[in-house]
Amino acid sequence: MTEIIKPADYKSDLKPVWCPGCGDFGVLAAVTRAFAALELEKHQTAVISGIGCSSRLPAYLDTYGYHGVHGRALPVATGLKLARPDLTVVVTGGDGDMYSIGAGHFIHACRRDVNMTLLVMDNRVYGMTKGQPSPTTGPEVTHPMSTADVRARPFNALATALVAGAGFVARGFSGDPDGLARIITEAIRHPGFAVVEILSPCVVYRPEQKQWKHQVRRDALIPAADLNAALELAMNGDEMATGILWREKRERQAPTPPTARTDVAAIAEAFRV
Amino acid sequence: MTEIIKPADYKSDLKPVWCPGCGDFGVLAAVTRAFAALELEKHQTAVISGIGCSSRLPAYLDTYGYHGVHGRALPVATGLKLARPDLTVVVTGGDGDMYSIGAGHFIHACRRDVNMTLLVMDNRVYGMTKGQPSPTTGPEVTHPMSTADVRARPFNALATALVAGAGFVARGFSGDPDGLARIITEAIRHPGFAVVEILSPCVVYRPEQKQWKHQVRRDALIPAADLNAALELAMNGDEMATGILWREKRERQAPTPPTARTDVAAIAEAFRV
Amino acid sequence: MPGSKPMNPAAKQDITLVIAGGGGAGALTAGELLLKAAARRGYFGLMTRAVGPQIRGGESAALLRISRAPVAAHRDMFDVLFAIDWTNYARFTGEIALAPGARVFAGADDMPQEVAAARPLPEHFDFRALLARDERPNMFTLGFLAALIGIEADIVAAVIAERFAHLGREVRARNIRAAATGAAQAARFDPLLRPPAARAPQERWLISGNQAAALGALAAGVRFAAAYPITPSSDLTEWLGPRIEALGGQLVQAEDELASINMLIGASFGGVPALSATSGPGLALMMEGIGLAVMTETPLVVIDVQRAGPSTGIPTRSEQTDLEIALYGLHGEAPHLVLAPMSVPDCLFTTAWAVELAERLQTPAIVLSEQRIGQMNMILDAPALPDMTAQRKLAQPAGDDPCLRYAATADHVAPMAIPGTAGGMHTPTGLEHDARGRPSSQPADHLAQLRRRQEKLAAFDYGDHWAHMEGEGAMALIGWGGAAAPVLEAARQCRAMGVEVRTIIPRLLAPAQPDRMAAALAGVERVLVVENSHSGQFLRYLRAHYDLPGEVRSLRHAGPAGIAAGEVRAAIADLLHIDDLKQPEAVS
Amino acid sequence: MPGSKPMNPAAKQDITLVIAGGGGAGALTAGELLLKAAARRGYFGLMTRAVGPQIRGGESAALLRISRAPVAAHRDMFDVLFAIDWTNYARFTGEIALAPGARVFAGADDMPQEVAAARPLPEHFDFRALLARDERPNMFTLGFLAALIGIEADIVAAVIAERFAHLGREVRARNIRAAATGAAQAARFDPLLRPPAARAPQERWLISGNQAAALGALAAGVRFAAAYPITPSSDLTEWLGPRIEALGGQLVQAEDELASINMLIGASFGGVPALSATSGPGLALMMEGIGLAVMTETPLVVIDVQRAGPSTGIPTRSEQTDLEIALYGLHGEAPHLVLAPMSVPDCLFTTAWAVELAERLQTPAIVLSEQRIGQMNMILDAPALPDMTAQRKLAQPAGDDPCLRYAATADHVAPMAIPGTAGGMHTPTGLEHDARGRPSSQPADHLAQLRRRQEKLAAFDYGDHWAHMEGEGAMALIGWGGAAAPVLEAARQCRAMGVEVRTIIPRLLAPAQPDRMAAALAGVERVLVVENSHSGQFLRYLRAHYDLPGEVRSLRHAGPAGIAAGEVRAAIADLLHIDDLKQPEAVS
Ligand SMILES: Cc1ncc(C[n+]2csc(CCOP(=O)(O)OP(=O)(O)O)c2C)c(N)n1
Ligand SMILES: Cc1ncc(C[n+]2csc(CCOP(=O)(O)OP(=O)(O)O)c2C)c(N)n1
Ligand code: SF4
Ligand code: SF4
Ligand SMILES: [Mg+2]
Ligand SMILES: [Mg+2]
Repeated sequence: MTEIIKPADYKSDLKPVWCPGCGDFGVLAAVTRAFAALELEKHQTAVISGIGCSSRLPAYLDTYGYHGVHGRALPVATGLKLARPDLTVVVTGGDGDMYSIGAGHFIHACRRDVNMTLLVMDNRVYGMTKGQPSPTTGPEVTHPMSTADVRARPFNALATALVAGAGFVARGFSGDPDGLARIITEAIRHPGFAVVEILSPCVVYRPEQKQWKHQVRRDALIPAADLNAALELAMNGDEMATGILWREKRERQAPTPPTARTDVAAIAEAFRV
Repeated sequence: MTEIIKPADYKSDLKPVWCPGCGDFGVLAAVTRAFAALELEKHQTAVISGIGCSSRLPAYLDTYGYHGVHGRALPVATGLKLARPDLTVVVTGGDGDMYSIGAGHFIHACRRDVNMTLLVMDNRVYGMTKGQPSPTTGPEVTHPMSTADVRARPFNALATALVAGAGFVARGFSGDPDGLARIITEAIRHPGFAVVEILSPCVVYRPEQKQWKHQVRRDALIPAADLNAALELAMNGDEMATGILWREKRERQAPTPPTARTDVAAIAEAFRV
Repeated sequence: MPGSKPMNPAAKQDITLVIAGGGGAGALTAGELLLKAAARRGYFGLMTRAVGPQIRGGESAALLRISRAPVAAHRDMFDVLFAIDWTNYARFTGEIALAPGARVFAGADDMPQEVAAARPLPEHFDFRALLARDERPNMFTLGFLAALIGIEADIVAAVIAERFAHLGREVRARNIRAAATGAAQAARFDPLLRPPAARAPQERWLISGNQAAALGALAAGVRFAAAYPITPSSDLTEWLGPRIEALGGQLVQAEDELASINMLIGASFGGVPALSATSGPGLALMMEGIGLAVMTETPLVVIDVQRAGPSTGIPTRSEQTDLEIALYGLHGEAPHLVLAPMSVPDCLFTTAWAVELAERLQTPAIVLSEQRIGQMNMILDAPALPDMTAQRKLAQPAGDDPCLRYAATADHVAPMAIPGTAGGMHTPTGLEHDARGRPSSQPADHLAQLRRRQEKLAAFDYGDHWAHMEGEGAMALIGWGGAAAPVLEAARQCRAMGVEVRTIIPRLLAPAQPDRMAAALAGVERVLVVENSHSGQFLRYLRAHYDLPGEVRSLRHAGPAGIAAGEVRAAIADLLHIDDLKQPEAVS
Repeated sequence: MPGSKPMNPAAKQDITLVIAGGGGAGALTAGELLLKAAARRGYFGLMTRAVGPQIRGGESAALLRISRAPVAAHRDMFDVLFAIDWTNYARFTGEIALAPGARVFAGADDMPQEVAAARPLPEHFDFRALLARDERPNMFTLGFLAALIGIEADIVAAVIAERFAHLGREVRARNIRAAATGAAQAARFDPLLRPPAARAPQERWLISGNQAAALGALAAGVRFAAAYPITPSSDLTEWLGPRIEALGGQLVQAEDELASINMLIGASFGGVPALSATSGPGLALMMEGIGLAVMTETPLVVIDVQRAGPSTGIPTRSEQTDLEIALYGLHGEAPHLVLAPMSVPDCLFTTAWAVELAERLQTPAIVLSEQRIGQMNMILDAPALPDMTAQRKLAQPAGDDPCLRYAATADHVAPMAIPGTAGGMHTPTGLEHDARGRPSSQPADHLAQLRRRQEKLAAFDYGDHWAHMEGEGAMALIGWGGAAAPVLEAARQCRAMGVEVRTIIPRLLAPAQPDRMAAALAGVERVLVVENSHSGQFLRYLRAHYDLPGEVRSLRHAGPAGIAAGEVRAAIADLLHIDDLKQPEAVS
């Protein structure tokens, strides 16, 4: 293509169901900017999600998308990318989708290291189901959904991704779509599984998150020298710092697309007595 | 009770289905020794498991037990302990049960920090289903069950438990039942969620694990000074070192058992127009 | 017929209203407060809501029926529509039917085509102009409609004050003012309803199906709950949370439905009656755990507040299409209980009964509620709390004999030792097992336990609660759950017109009750099966388990609109060749 | 009758044998090699295995039938038992029936009571004494039995050499020596079977049901698989792995079944036909994902190799009790395909057909196999590879029109654009949607899509493959899957005795085929429904979907023993009042 590709070209004609002011609009903007920066071909790109406000994102893009069931976006994306290594595969979802019901898949996706990019829109709440706590909600929040005498520690997405083996780990902010677009661009370029945790306010059920725009420290994260350093920062660092925390240096061959070495008739021969 | 309690008192009359030489026999021995050391009352103790060779353990004890479905022992145990805080609750399972299908529950149990003890019998293989790789199997093992061009990184149980928030993290070896019994004893004493990863050889599908007895470095782990140190050791440390890696110092009140402040009729009053 | 007089002979007894509006218009709040005010005034009534997929904003409508006599469901058509605005009103096409000559109150005359098509009596007035900038139009609507049905200003002011108690004096006063402005405007119109003589609220309740179900569970002894949020069951769980805690119990928000069902198993194994609420996708994830509860004979109750499927479907809308997964969705031979409440108040009874049966029979029970019932708010005569309580057959171990957890007994239910019981130690397992619970792959053990697990349910005497029945005659209407209301309403209308029909509403769906059903159907020559499903799940269920006599017809369709009493009457008319029954809206 | 002559008039044509032994005795290996040697010799035959719950050790038995003519199932009783030892043999009670006068070869005379009760002809000889210390008794058994059925030493030596190729010359020689010692001992006994004239192996296959299913999937074009290990499906997956890779495809071991089903969805959305294999507990976890595939119209195939349930049940044993979860286990209205192979070779066809239908109709297909078929090894005439291949209706987008992924079409199947297709961009969703795939909660869209998803399956012409039918007459036997073999065998026996019966074995279980079934049942006055379940799942299914004429009887029981042809004959005898049919083992 010789025409200049604009972010808007990646938008579908569907109007988002998001509430006015929702952080997810910023993520949508950043995604289209990253796609434009990478000049991705729309029909060679697939964006996969689960269920949640954040998981509505794929339908607002004019690429291929798949809006599956709650918590299972990563397996769908894994199947797609393995079967179709020629595609650029991006996964989006929320903190409930990826860290609660999907926590197992999150870990196994990091371990498996299939070449795709995960964008988690973390608002520390279940937006779509109207305000229940999520794994990233702090213990200070009480809610009628849970009375048990348990004070769960918030889920540390960055540290968990590092420990599980993700080779690219970053944090972005929806209120900084340009910075976020740069991070997403790098994440997609990374030749392996990349995790981008995105602070994306839920203005309805966590109105205090409107303050995030004053609290976020942009580009405060720069790639750590080694995994231990990255991990220490993830464990003790500033939760409002954005940037790329970890980027594993490696030469990764594009996996050779599977090719047939035989045919079914030849395989069946083995059953002959 | 004034009689001396012997480990053998905790054994049921059921003969294990385990293969001769299986590491799980050593774990059974260690569990009974720990129970005896703690003088646990048999009817106040419950051992919960999922499915796998390792998950057969509860039935070999003369305590209460529950042998549930694959991967879900931690939720069963959580429900039991929350409903019945008076009981001592122990969970057993394998690396497949806890780290593959059960990985999500593993993380959330660490976060929730309910006062119970998890014993994972890690043989780096699916024993019961005859030899498939598990999350702790190294990438050097090939198996017809997986041909995809993915080389998953082994699951790091200790580091994951630390990141997720477990307050007690240790490693034991089934070939050292006394050392293991000491670790389990401490784990049960810990007033919160305790994770004990146990090297327990599968002599049939991983015969090379018979060598573990020469490789294990007993009591090489001593509680780290802080979480960062523990985590660094878990990430880069010797996989054959046993001992207690992390023990969070804290005063934890025994949670006050829930008590009724009202009755149903009073609650129903609120519906009156 | 534009210009003709008020539309419905019943209008003075009973009125149906829609309050609609787009994002932030507050239609639902207006509806809720109107219902509450009506209850205080001594009316009966109910309200359901229709909302779009948006979290905030988007289209929404409060659907109300207000009546001098108890009512259990909407009528087929609406008499009054108050459009705070017309945003996305078109999306309700097919769901909200206006009666011919319905009255439409709206602020502007851009009435959508499909509303105009119903030939209503539009009354446009620019009420926004009557309000101060900070007064809310939905409060105007509330005051206006309340006045039209004869509710006094003090009641309206009180419900507003209670609702906005947390927002300060200023807000409350402003809202009360807007309502008063509405009431003043109402004077321009004829009253819609004559209010009851007395304000007689004290023995009435205003409650939703989800609340009634949760209350029933508490009444029957549930003291542990675990759930994962999902529409339209979350409001049940969220109501339950603080109350179960106040009763000394607990609610855990689990990491997913696989965890919540297994937490229930743990708590119930520990002797504490346990419950979860979910909807279709969550139920699908629970099936493996429910099967484990069947095998280990661990009591528990799962309430499925059905929504439109398959898959994520339409999360906010009702349907009766989880019947088959509830009945048959477990692998292997896994007999269990399935029950369905037939109305808002019946949620109280049926859920309590489900807890009682699950505990007594040591098996899981699935309660099939549905969005239509669960999220319906209803005014009703205060019911008695069910006096059922969980009664589990507990073991009293004596001596050194090993615990025979799965022993054969006369009623096929074996005594259960719960942890803490000295001498009762055992290990339930999802593997097949012998009478002691030890894993066994021997055919004889398998058959003995399969038989016992089935027989304990089959042999139990469920009594008359198994179904709700009304009427006589050679024509039987069979419906369930949310389809009961239109079936019962249609049947009453038929009887009023001299046509005998009988209605059978099974409350206990599994185990099937062939003898009772045969008795209920004795003498029947024609059967009409009514359900809110596309493929006829209920019909298939009836055919599989029962012998349906004579001519059998199915009246069904899926989707949010549900079944209307008029459709049922029309189907009866067809079957019986009585054209009179077909008139659009019979007197109720 | 001790002392009487060989037990069965069929013995010279067809023999059934058990080789049993405890931990490490190698009974299964002996059985496998005997079957392979028999195949080389020109016999037909089959083998199943009965094993205890232990991973290694524990009791095990190879159950064989070897015959001069093709055979599809075991006979009801066994003619020969070779007990390498008697460890835990008692656990097979109720599963292995010895024919009266069966021959029992064993090393010691501690024959268990229940064996003695069958009044066999025991032959004790201390074969361990005949073997060198390092020679294995199971190789003796192999040589001994092979000789008794006329298999020459060179064949036995060859199969041993192939099997132990990886263990070195020494081991091979030792095993061949032990077999030769066995063969020498066999000379003391009368031969059990007269071998075919020719060694005619080249056009024969030796294959298991699980292998045949995997091969069928590959033949139909499956090139992506994801699975989680579970007995008894893992051997299917493990056979598939290296082969699918050699064909340019892939197999992933997923972290659980929730992941594997969703990986299939991803791969299939990417245009690659995809398959998984599992068993009951795994299927339960897949149901939510299968429902998503229904809603998004994503083709895929799941093979459920059924085992005894409920819950973990008896993982190594067979049953037909996942029928209802496969048919009805999805929430909402979720029409999909359910198929069942009726024999080992039929696994090849039915799985290929399932792939073809799933692709063509853009919907998930569940193939209900069972342990009895999946893990049966059978000698059969080499089948042709099915010439079906996945044919998906693909979109050819033209111009700038948005992709109408869910458009109405004549055959109700809408063209599918797969990623990579320029201009076909769209986002399938588990939410209800309009023709473009955009989320919609409007009743009209819901009804249109519900209808289309159902109609595309209902309107398709499945042809004659929907069922396997034999015979005529007013008496119909209906069975499915693994129950087909005893049904067909009993029917043939009846016909041989002059009693006309017809058999109907549906291969396509969903969507039901009411017209075809009605035609198949025309003129029938009595129906016998046969299944390996406790509660009658298949009977319920038939009643729900079909009109069964006349007198309907159910012959069923659950558990590993399965249904015997003799039981079927006895039930026919009862229904038809023909006592002759009841004789214990009719000529086959
Ligand atoms: C199996 C299942 N369980 C529960 C739900 C209900 N549900 C829909 S979205 C959601 C959580 C949304 O939270 P999150 O992933 O953080 O997304 P957000 O809306 O905050 O962007 C839940 C629990 C569901 N759709 N499916
Ligand atoms: C839902 C489900 N999926 C799969 C299985 C089959 N299965 C039984 S045990 C097991 C894994 C056992 O491995 P592990 O947990 O490591 O225990 P081990 O046998 O090695 O002690 C599997 C996959 C099952 N029982 N249930
Ligand atoms: S509820 Fe919260 S997360 Fe959802 S759209 Fe509204 S603001 Fe965004
Ligand atoms: S298979 Fe392995 S893990 Fe299982 S009992 Fe045998 S040795 Fe132990
Ligand atoms: Mg969120
Ligand atoms: Mg293991």
